[in-house]
Amino acid sequence: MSQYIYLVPLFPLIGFLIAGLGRNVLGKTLLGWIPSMAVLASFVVSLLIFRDVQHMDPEHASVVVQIYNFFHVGNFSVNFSFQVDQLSTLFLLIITGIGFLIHVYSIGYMSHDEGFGKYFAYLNLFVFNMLLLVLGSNYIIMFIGWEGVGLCSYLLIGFWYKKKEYCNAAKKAFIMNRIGDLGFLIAVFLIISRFGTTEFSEVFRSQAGIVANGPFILAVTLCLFIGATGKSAQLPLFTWLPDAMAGPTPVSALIHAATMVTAGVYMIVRSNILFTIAPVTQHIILMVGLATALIAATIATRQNDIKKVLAYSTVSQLGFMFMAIGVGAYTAAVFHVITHAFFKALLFLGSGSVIHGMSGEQDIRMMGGLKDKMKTTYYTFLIGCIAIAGIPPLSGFFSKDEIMMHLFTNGAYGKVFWALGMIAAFMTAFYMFRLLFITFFGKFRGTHEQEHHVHESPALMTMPLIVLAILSIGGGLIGVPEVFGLGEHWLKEWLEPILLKSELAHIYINELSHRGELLLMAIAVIIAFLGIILAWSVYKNYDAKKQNKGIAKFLEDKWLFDEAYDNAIVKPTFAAANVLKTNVEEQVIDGAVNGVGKLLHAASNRLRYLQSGMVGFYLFIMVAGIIALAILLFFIH
Amino acid sequence: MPIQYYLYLSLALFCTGIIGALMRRNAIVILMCIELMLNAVNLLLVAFSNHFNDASAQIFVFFIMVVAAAEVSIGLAIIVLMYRRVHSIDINILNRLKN
Amino acid sequence: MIFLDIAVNSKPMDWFPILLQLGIAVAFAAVMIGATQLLGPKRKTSDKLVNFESGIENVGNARQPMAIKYFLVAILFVLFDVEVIFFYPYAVNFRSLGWDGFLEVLLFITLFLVGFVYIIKKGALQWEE
Amino acid sequence: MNIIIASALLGVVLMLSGVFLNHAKGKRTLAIFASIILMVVAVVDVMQNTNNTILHFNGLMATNSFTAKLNAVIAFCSMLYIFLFSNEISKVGLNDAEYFALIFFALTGVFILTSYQNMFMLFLGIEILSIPQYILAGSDKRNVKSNEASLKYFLMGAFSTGFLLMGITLIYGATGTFDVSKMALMGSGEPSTIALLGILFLIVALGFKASAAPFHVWTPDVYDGSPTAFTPFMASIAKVAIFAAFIHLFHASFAGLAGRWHIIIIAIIVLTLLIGNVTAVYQQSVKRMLAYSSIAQAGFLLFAVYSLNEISQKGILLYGASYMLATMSIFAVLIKMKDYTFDGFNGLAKKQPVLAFAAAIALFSLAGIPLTGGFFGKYYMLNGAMQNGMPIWVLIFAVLMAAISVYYYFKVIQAMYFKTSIQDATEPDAVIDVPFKVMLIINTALLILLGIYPTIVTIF
Repeated sequence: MSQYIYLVPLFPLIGFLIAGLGRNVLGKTLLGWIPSMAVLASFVVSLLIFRDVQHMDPEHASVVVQIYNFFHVGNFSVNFSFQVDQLSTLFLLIITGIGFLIHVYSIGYMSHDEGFGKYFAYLNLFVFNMLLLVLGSNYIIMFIGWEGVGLCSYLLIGFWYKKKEYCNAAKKAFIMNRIGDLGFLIAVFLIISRFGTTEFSEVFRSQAGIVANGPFILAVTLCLFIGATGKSAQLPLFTWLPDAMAGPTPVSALIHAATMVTAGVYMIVRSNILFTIAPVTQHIILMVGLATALIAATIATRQNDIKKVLAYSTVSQLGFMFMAIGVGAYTAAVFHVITHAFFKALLFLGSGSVIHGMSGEQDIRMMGGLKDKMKTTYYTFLIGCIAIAGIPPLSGFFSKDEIMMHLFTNGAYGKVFWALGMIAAFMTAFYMFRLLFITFFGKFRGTHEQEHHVHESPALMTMPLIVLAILSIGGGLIGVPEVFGLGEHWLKEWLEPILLKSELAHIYINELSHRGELLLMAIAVIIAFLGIILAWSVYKNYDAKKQNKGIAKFLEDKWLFDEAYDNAIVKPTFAAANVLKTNVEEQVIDGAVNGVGKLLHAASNRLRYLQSGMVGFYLFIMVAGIIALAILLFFIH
Repeated sequence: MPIQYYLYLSLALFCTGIIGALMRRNAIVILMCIELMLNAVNLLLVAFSNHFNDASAQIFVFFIMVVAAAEVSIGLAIIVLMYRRVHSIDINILNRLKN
Repeated sequence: MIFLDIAVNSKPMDWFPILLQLGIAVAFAAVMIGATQLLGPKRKTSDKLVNFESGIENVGNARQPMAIKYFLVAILFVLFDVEVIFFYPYAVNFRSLGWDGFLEVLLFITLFLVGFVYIIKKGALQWEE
Repeated sequence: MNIIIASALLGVVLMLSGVFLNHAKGKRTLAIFASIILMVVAVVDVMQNTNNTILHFNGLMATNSFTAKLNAVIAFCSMLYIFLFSNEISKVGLNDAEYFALIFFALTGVFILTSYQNMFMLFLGIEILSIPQYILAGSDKRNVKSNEASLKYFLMGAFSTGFLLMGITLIYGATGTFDVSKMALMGSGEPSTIALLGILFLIVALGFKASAAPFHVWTPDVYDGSPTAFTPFMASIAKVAIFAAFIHLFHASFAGLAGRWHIIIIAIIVLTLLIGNVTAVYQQSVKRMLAYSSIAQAGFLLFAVYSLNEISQKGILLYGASYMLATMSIFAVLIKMKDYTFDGFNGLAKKQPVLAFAAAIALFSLAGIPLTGGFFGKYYMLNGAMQNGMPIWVLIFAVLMAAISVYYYFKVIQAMYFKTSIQDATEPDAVIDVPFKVMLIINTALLILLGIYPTIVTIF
C-alpha cells in the first residue's frame, strides 16, 4: 500500500488545478465539492496506508518511496521521495481528515463569497503543500512544502484584499515566516556541508559522530528552531498569527490552528535525534515555549475579538508543545498537536459559525445570549472549551497533563517550570470560558437588526462541528496514561520506532510514583476548575457597559472571594495583558521588525546616491573599485 | 632590449589613457583616450610577440585594430546622435537616468 | 593560427638597407627645404600670409558643423579601409595557403560585398535625396 | 559549431530583408522563422555531440556536450524572446529588420562565448555581443533616455574593453599562449605579478559585462533607458553568455591559482548582493527595480565562478535557464503596461489574469521560491560554492539577501493581486492576443517544470 503514497498529495493537486482553472466555468456546487472530495480521497488513501503501517513490523514500517530523482550531481543527489512511517502517517490523517471537514464547512461558510473558486483552489494548494512538508523524506522536500504553505497562508490571509490592513497582515505573516525560513535554509546548508546529504535516514544515521553540544550541532538545531519559531508563531516571531485572523475563519481553523502552525513541531520531532544531542538548544526551546505560553495566554484574557482570543490561545498552546519538546517529551508534543488540532479547529469553526450567524460581527461585546439561538454551535463550542481547559476525560486533559508531568520531572527546576505551566493552564481555562460566557450567556448586546438575523448555521457547517466535537471528546483515548490501568499508552507505542533513540537518551531525574502522578492530575483539574469559576464569577452576566456593576452584584451574592480574586488575580492579569500587548508585542517585536524595514529603506536611500547619472563619476567608481581590488589582491591575502 | 621596458612603457600609456578618460568631459576626447589604452595593448602585444617568437599576437593586433575601428564608428554615431539632441558633447550633460 | 614568417624569422641586419634608404630620403628632404630657406629672397606682405585657397577669398571659420553625409561616408570608409588589414597576412602567406586560403578569402570578400550591397540599397551613399 | 555560422548567416539574411522586404509583418515572420531554424540547429548540435571535447578552427573553439546543451538552452530562450517581443521590437523605430539582424549578430557573439577555447575568441565574442547592444540601447532615437543609455553603455563598455585586452595581453606575457586549455600550467609556484594583474583585469572586464559591483553602475541606467523590448535580451541572454565565458575561462585557466583570486570574487559577490538587493528596495519603477534585481541575480551567478565544479556547471545551466525564462516573462508583461511604477500594476490580476499569473510565477522564480526554477538555481549555486569551501558567512549573507529580495518582488505581486484600480493597467494599443498568451503560459509552465524536475536541463 505504501507505494501508492503519491496519490495522497496528488488528489489535492488535481483538485487545485480543477478549481483554479475552472473557477469561472464550473458552478459553485462543483467548485466546492470537487476539492472536498479530493481531500476525502486523500484521507481514504491515508487511512489505508495507516492500517498498513499498523500491521507491519514496527521496525520495518518506515518506507521511503522514491517518485523520481530531483537532481544528481557528482555523488550528491536529492530525490523527490516520500517517507512513510508512523509519524508521517499520523500527520497525514490529521491533515486530510480535518482538512476534509473544513472543506465541507467552507462550502457553507463561503457560499456568498465571490471568490469561491479561488478560495477552494488556494485551500487545496495548501493541503498539497502541507502534505509535501509532512511526507518529504529529506529536508529539501520538507523545505519546499514549508515555503509552499507559507505562500498559501499569505494568499489566504490577504484573501479579502479590498481591506488594506488585511494586505498588511498578509505581508507581515509572509515576512515573519521568511525570517524563520532563513534559519531553516541555513540549517539545511549546514547539514549538507557536514553530512553531504539531506535524507532524513542518512542524516540521523551519521549523527553518531557529532560531538554532543558542539558548536556544529548547536548551530544546526538553533537554526532549525528559528525556522520553527517563524512557522509556529513562537517568541519573538509570533505577532503575525493574531494578525493572520484577517483571513476567512475556516482558513484560520485549518492553517492557523490545526496544521501549518504545527509544522514547526513536526519538523523538530522529525529531527528529534539531532535535538537530543543538543541539550542547550532544548533548554532554549523550553524557555521560549514557556514564555510564549505565558505571554500569549495573558494577552488572550483581554481580547474582545472572538478570533483574536482564539489566535492568542493557539500561540499559547503552541508554547505548550514547545515546552514538551524542550524537555524531550516528543510524544507529548505530538499528542498535544493532535488533540489541539481537534479542539482548536472545533473552536475556530464554532466561532466562524457565530460570525456567520451574526452577519460578520466579530466583537464579543456585541454578542451574548447566543446559546439559545445557536444550540448546536453552543454545545460544540462548550465541548471545545472544556477540552482546551483540561477537564477529564476530554482530550485536552490527557495531552496537557502529559506535558505537565514531563515538566515536573525535568531536572532540579522542573517544579518551577511546572508551576509556571500551571499558571498558563489556569489562564487558558479562564480566557476560554470568559469567551464562552460573554458570547453565549447573558443578554444579547448587538443591534436589533443583528438580533433579528441571528440563526443557526446550515447543516453543512454544523456537521463538521459535531464530528470535531466527538473527536475532541474521545481524542484523548489514544494516549491514556498507564496509571489508569487501561493498558499501554497507545501513541507512545506507536511512535516508539521514531523516538527510540531520543527516549533512551532522555534521563528522567525523578520518576514519579503513581500516587504522585494522580496527585498532579488532581491539582491540574482543580486549577482548571478554578479558572472556569473565576470566569463564571466575572462574566456570567457580562455587560459591556456596566462591568463594575456586575462585579458589585456578585459581591451582593456573598461571593466572598470575589474581591480578593479581583485584586489579586484579575486586575494584575489585565494590567499585564495590556503591558504585554502594547509594550512587548507592538513596540518591541513589531518595532524590531519595522525597524529592520526602516533600516533597509535608509540604507537603500544612501546607496542610491552612487547612481548619480554622471558617466564621469561612474568611470571613477570603476577605477576606484579596480584599485581597491588590486590592493586586496596584492597586499591582503 | 629587455621586455620589461616595453611593459613599463605600455602600462604607462595605458594609465595615461585611463587618467585621460577620467579627467576629460568631452566624449570624443574620452574616446581618444580609450583608443590610447587599446594602442598601449597593441604595443605590448607586438613586444611579447617578438619576445616569444610567436606571430599569433600580431594577428591579434590586427583584430584589435579592426574591432576598435568598428567600435569607434558606433561610438561616433552615438555621439553625433547625442550632439543633435543636446547640442553638446559633454558627457555629464546627459544625466536624466539616475536614482 | 597563421604564422607570419617574416616578422618572426628576420634579423635586425636584414632591415639595414631599408633604414639606409629612409635615412637618405629624410636627409635629402631636409637639405632641400633648408637650402631654399637659406637661398631664397624673403619679402613678407599681408596678402602673402593669407591662406591660399585656389585664388578664392576665404570666408568664415573652418570649424563648422558639416552635413551628416560627410560623417556617414567617412565612417564607412574607415570601416572598409580597416577591413583591408586582413589582406596583409594573406598576402604574406599567399603561396603556402594555396587554394584553401584563396577560397576563404573569397568568402571573406563575399561577406564584405554583402555589406556593400546593403549600404548601397539602404541609400547611405546617395548624395542627393 | 554550426550554430555560430547559422546565427551569423541568419543575421545577414535578416539585415538584407531590411532593404528587400517592405512589409513589416514579412520581416517579423522571417525573424520568427530564423529563430526556429536556430533552435533546430542547436538541437542537431546537441544530438551530434558526444561527451568528448572537439576542437574547431585550429583549436580556436571547442565544443562538448555541455556547451551544446547551453547553446540549446540559449537558442530556445532566444526563440521565446523573438516570439514574445517581435511585435514590440518592430515598434521601436523605423529600422525593424536591422533590430532583428542585430539580435542575431549578438547571438553569434553569445555562441562564441559559450564555446571559445582561445582568449582571442573571448575578445571577439565579447565585442560581437556588445557592439550590437550599444546600438540596440540607443535604437529609440527620439528618446533622450535611450540616447543616454547608449552613450553610457558605449563609453563604459569601451573602457572595460581596454581592461579586457590588457588582461589578455598580460596573461599572454605570463604564459606565452592564448589557448585557454594550455594555461592551466600556471598553478605551479608563486605566480608572477603580471599574471595576477592580468587575472585582476580579466575579472574587472568580465565583471563589468556581468554587472558585478563595483562595476555595475552602468546597469540600472542602461536597462532603464533602453527600449523595453531590448532590455530582456541584455539582462538575460547576454548576461548568461558572459557568465558562461567567465566560468569557462577561470575553470580552464586559473583554477590552479584559485587561492589567490578567491578573495576578490568573495568581495565582489558580497558587494554585488548588497548593492543589488538593498538599492532595489528603494526603487519606484518596476523596470529599474528589475535592473537592480538583475545585479542581485548576477551576485548569485558569481558563486559559480567561485566554485568551478560540476555542481556549479550544472547550476549555471539551471540558473541560466530559469533566470532567462523568468526575465522574459516579467518583461513581456511589463512592456504591455501603461505605467512602469509599482502602482501601475494595481489590479492587474482582475483585468488580465494570465499576464498577472505569468508575472507572479516569474517573480517567484526570481525570488527563489520552491517549485519554481529559481529555487533550484540558487540552491545549486550555494551548494556548489559550499562544496568548494566557501566561508559559511558568505552563504548566510546570500540567503539573507535572497530574503530581502522577496520584499521588493512581492511588492509587484501585492499590487497585482491585493490592490484594485479603476483604470486598465495595460497600454490601450498593446497587442495581447491569444498567441502571446499561449507563449506566456508555455514560458510559465517551463518555469514550474524546472522547479519540479530540474534534471530536465542538466541531463537532457
